[in-house]
Amino acid sequence: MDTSQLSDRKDRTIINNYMKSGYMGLLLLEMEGITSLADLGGPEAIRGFLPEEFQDTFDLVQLPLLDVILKEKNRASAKAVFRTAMDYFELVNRELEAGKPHVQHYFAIAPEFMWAMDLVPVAHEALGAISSIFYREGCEAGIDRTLAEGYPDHLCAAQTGSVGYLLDGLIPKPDVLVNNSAPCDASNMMYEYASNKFDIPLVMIESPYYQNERGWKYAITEIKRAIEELERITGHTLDEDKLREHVEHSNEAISYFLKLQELKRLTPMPDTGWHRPADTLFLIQLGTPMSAAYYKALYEDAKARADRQGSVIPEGKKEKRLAWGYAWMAYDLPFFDWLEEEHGAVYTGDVLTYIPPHAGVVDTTSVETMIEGLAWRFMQMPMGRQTMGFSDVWVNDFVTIVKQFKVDTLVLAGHMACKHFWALNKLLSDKVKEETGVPTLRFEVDMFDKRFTPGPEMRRIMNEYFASQ
Amino acid sequence: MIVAGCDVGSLSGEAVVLQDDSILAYEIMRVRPRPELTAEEVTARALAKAKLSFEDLSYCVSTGYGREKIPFSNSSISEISCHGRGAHWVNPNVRTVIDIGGQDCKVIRVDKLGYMVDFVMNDKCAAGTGRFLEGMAKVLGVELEALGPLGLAGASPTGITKTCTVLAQFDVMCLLNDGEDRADIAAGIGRAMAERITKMAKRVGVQGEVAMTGGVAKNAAVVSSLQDVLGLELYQLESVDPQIVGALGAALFARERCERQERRKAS
Amino acid sequence: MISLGCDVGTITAKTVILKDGEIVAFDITPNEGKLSQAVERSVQNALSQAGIALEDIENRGGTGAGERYISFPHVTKSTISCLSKGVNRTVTSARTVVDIGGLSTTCIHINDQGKAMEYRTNDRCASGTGFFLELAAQALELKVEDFSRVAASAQEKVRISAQCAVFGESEIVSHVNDGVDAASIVAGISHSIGSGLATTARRLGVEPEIVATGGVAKLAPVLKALEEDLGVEVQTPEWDPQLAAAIGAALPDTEQ
Amino acid sequence: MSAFAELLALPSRGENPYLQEWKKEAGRVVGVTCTYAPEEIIAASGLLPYRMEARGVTDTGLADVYFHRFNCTFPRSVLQAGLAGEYDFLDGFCVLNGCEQIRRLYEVWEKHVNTDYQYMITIPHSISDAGLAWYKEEIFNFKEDLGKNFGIRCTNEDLWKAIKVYNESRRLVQELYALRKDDSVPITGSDAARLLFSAFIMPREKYNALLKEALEEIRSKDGTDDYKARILVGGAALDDPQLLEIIEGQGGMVVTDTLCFGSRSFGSLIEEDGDDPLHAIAKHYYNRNPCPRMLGQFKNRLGYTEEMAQGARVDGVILEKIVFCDSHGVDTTMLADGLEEKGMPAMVLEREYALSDLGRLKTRVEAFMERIARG
Repeated sequence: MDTSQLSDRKDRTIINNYMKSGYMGLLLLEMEGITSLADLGGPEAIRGFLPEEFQDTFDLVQLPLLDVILKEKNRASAKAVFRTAMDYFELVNRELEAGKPHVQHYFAIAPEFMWAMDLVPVAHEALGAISSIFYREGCEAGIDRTLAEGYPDHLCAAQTGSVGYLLDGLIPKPDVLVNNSAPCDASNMMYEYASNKFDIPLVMIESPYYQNERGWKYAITEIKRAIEELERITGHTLDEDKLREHVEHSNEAISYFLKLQELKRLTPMPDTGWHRPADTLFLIQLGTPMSAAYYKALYEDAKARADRQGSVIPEGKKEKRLAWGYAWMAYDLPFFDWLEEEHGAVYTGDVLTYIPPHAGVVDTTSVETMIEGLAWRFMQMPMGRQTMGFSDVWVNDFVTIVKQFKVDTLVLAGHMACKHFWALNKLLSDKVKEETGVPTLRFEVDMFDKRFTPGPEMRRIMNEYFASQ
Repeated sequence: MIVAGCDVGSLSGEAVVLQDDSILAYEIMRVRPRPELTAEEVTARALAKAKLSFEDLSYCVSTGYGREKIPFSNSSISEISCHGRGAHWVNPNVRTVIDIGGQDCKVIRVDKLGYMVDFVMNDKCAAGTGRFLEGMAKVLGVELEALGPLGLAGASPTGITKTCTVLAQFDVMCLLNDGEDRADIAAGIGRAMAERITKMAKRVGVQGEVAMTGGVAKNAAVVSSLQDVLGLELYQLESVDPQIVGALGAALFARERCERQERRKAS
Repeated sequence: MISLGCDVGTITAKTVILKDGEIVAFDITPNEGKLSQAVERSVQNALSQAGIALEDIENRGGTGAGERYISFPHVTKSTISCLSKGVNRTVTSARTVVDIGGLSTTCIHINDQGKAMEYRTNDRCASGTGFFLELAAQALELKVEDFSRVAASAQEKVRISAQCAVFGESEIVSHVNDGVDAASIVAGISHSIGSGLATTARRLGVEPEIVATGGVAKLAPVLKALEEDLGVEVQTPEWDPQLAAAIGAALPDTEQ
Repeated sequence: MSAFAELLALPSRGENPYLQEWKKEAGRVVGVTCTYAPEEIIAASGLLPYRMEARGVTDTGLADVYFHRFNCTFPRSVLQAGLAGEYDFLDGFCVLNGCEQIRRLYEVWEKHVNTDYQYMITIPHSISDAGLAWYKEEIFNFKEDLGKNFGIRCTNEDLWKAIKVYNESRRLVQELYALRKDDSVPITGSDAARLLFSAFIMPREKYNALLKEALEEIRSKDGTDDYKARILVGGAALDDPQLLEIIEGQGGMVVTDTLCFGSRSFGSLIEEDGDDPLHAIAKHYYNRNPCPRMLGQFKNRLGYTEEMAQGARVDGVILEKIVFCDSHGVDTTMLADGLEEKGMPAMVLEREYALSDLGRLKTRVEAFMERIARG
């Protein structure tokens, strides 16, 4: 990466960090024959090896994460994760520098139509959440900034982190906000706040409340309405060929996503666990070439391992199959690798990285068919899908995951801010117990803030659990 | 004119006897099971110090947790107003007052006359209050007063992750056992407090000079890390014990109300 | 065969010595100062009671939040397994274990072998825990042991609503200030803890027999509140309920 | 007992005499969770709409089995009442997605309380023609489904009649608010809240008759101007007048509000003629002064609060919210900042549905009163 491309604008700080972190990760991964930081004489030595302009980035990044990605079994997925971070945010930066209107949108909205309007859509939540994945201090500065404005600590850090960055001017102020009325009040209210605080127009795409024909029709009209409003606000119009181009990217991405999902049924589990949070977060790039490349790389890594009957856990350990019913913890990716190494516990699936096969491929015949397809897919996107309607969708997804992925234990690491989940957690675990007999382990986390349930505490909880088995 | 202010909190009670614009005497004591007993005793002691008795008082305002149960007080005022007023009397440039009591943590903004214009107070849980420090001091096996100096000696503050006042105590026990330096732990405790307080301070908006009142203001570790985190100098109430500021504020209100009464009588 | 179990909790360290499965000695020592010293004291007390030397005990198990402060060689066991096995040892018909520890409340489903099938713990907040009882006792200038006696004379029970243990304490103080008699307050505290425990149990599902363990299980009014709330009988082991995990730790067949 | 006294003291749920009478005459009752529920449709169908409340519920042990401590205590308390059998008198339960936590009552209620008939009405989170069309279709489907389930027919005439009845109480309540505008206030905020609370738990015709009488009595009272400050209360649904009593105990006089079951339920009328009563109803509820759950509407909410504040010449605004309510948790802070910017003192007050830790609440309120009403 040519660091001269980095914008020196303050509001690009976070985006630049992501680009540089991606590049730095790749540098490490390309160093031949090292499988841990120790191999090169420890962190200080490695910092020394890095070009000077990446040393500050090195200081930001979680060291345990670097040790995890250097492991042989994780390298391929690691390359995918870090390359994506670099390429995607480089693309975003380039488009922003070109002065195109910038949209920050709720992460589970199919962004293809916004690219097709020659806008620069970025998932608002991701701008904070990715810090939580990469950095020692996560997005805590952003969270604390928002709370210091007097907003409650029970909001979702997915928004409070990014809004804090917005308040500190560390991410670009969007020209438009686009929000999906599902999933929750916490996210909705942060969009309402940002829209008023910075006087940014807010475009709503209402989720239908029913997974049926009527709901689908409604979703279609809502996406069309959003397009009209965006046209009115930005003066940009939708281009059919561009839309087709971006939908083809996301079709490819989703088809790899689904093929990877199929592989997760296999024992031994062919896919490593550490990158799963990124799998959800990187849905934000649907419609860009990067997303297709990302899921393709993950699929091929898992496929290769499956073909040779390979496993992601140490020799001689018995594979225990966990499903992360509600959520993953973005702030501690090494935790999922630790589970594999320490307990032979593999990551099968979770509702946030689960997309039903019928979300499927969008028909690119015409604008009409594409919008219909995107509307349908929008209804099947994680989180929105589970929370928009009645709980049966959510419950059935749980049961499907537990059955299809042959799960031994359903871990409900409930996200503190998710009032939906906490209202339904017993119905969900009871139903799973009733349908599959699989037991549930439940504890409280904040998906993006390590201070709530720190890594050592999670490890203690899991040790206790496995010791009792 | 001689007036008194009496502040009965959840951990300690204070009384201040005021003549015109000067403090004649004050007293601090650990609470008795009932607020009226605490008030009675602490005020009597303060009066005795000034060689006075209840009869000499023209007016008395009570404040704090048990303010409404004090038989001999003429009226009561919330501790929030009193801390603001008291701190402002000590230093008229003070516009922001941080008061940390037994279970409460308040940040108060006052106007140029010392009247409270805005405040925030901790909700839901007691993390970052006097109780927190008490428990920690107990675990560290030092007097509450000794916790501050100990913390100042700490070079690298230990991270105290658990926010819950109670749960954190066991963590600290373990840290101790793992041979963690006691000074560093004490410093970490101060740091943890400071971070909680800072969030609240930012909410009301820090203005003018900032004074810290209440017993915790005597904890040097908390004060110094609070200065770090807030990034400003706290005004030190040298001339007055930070713990009596609530009672002092109450006494100032007592004077004001007494004067008003007399004016009414006159007219 | 002689075995020793040590459960280092958040408030007390407990040691049990079993001879052919029977308790021949036990000790409960509060954690003051260094944890390792509390453990040391507790183990020594138990050993001298039993009149036996540590070296002569082949089976030694340790468990609890502070287990790592047991200095001598021992087998580390999970608290969940220890509670399950410990209870199963004396109440084989037990299927649900409710335990209130110093800083946590736990509910476990166990099978007839004393294996933990599924469990729930609330360990993020000290409300309704043993520690809250300690704070409450201080506020009332009582000993926790006195609660049963005091509550017996209660005419009514006051509502204790605060979520936070420390606010709970201040709530109690304000009741005292309002001149409410200690009996009604203790009854209120017992009720809030008992029904809190019932809720924890219901979250998992209540399967009889139910056995209560932990220091709180010594408090009749809490157990009464728990039984009334669940509408089923709640048993306690014939030995000190606080020893459940230590006994489990002493049993050689407890999962490691 | 005077109509005024009766409305003040009207007990809720099982103890409620009007409810008992209604049931005795084989009347059927449908519970509603939210002010976006079109009560007119239920009433026009010959059913009694009953507002789901949990007055007097202090312990939530049964509900906490399903709803976690991170959930708002309002739905938890309502669920508690349901699980304790206090809502067994319901023949139907209509849930709205007013907020996600109330909305989530639907599933738990269905499984563990099981009222014979349950229905979900959804309303979009933003205001648009498409949204209005969706909501109208929703309430139409509700009307049809009610008819099917209870074997009743609800004609346009029935709807127009119900609209007139409900508008009548809107007019009467507006008179009540008007009476509180002068310096001399004839009724405390806590009593006014009690009067309004009764509207949602008894047949509306009967309520209107009683309220008319009560208004006469209130007019005949000589009011008081012995208070330190005039207060507007806004924020989350408030069923416990005790909070208002605390404010008034500290020398405040609550003279108006922006609460959903307060001024927002009575502030505007439904068109009484036209050819499509359902459209009139849909338009009214959908476009009414919005709850924070309606996005892109903050400026309207702030404007409405200022308007009410000026109308009643208040000295300060108290915005109360229930712990773990995200909508009001954010909105109250935004409103407080907005009001303070314009020089209107405002305080956010956090509480549980059933008030607890009164000492701390009182200290906050007292300090706020000291701030706005010096001396």
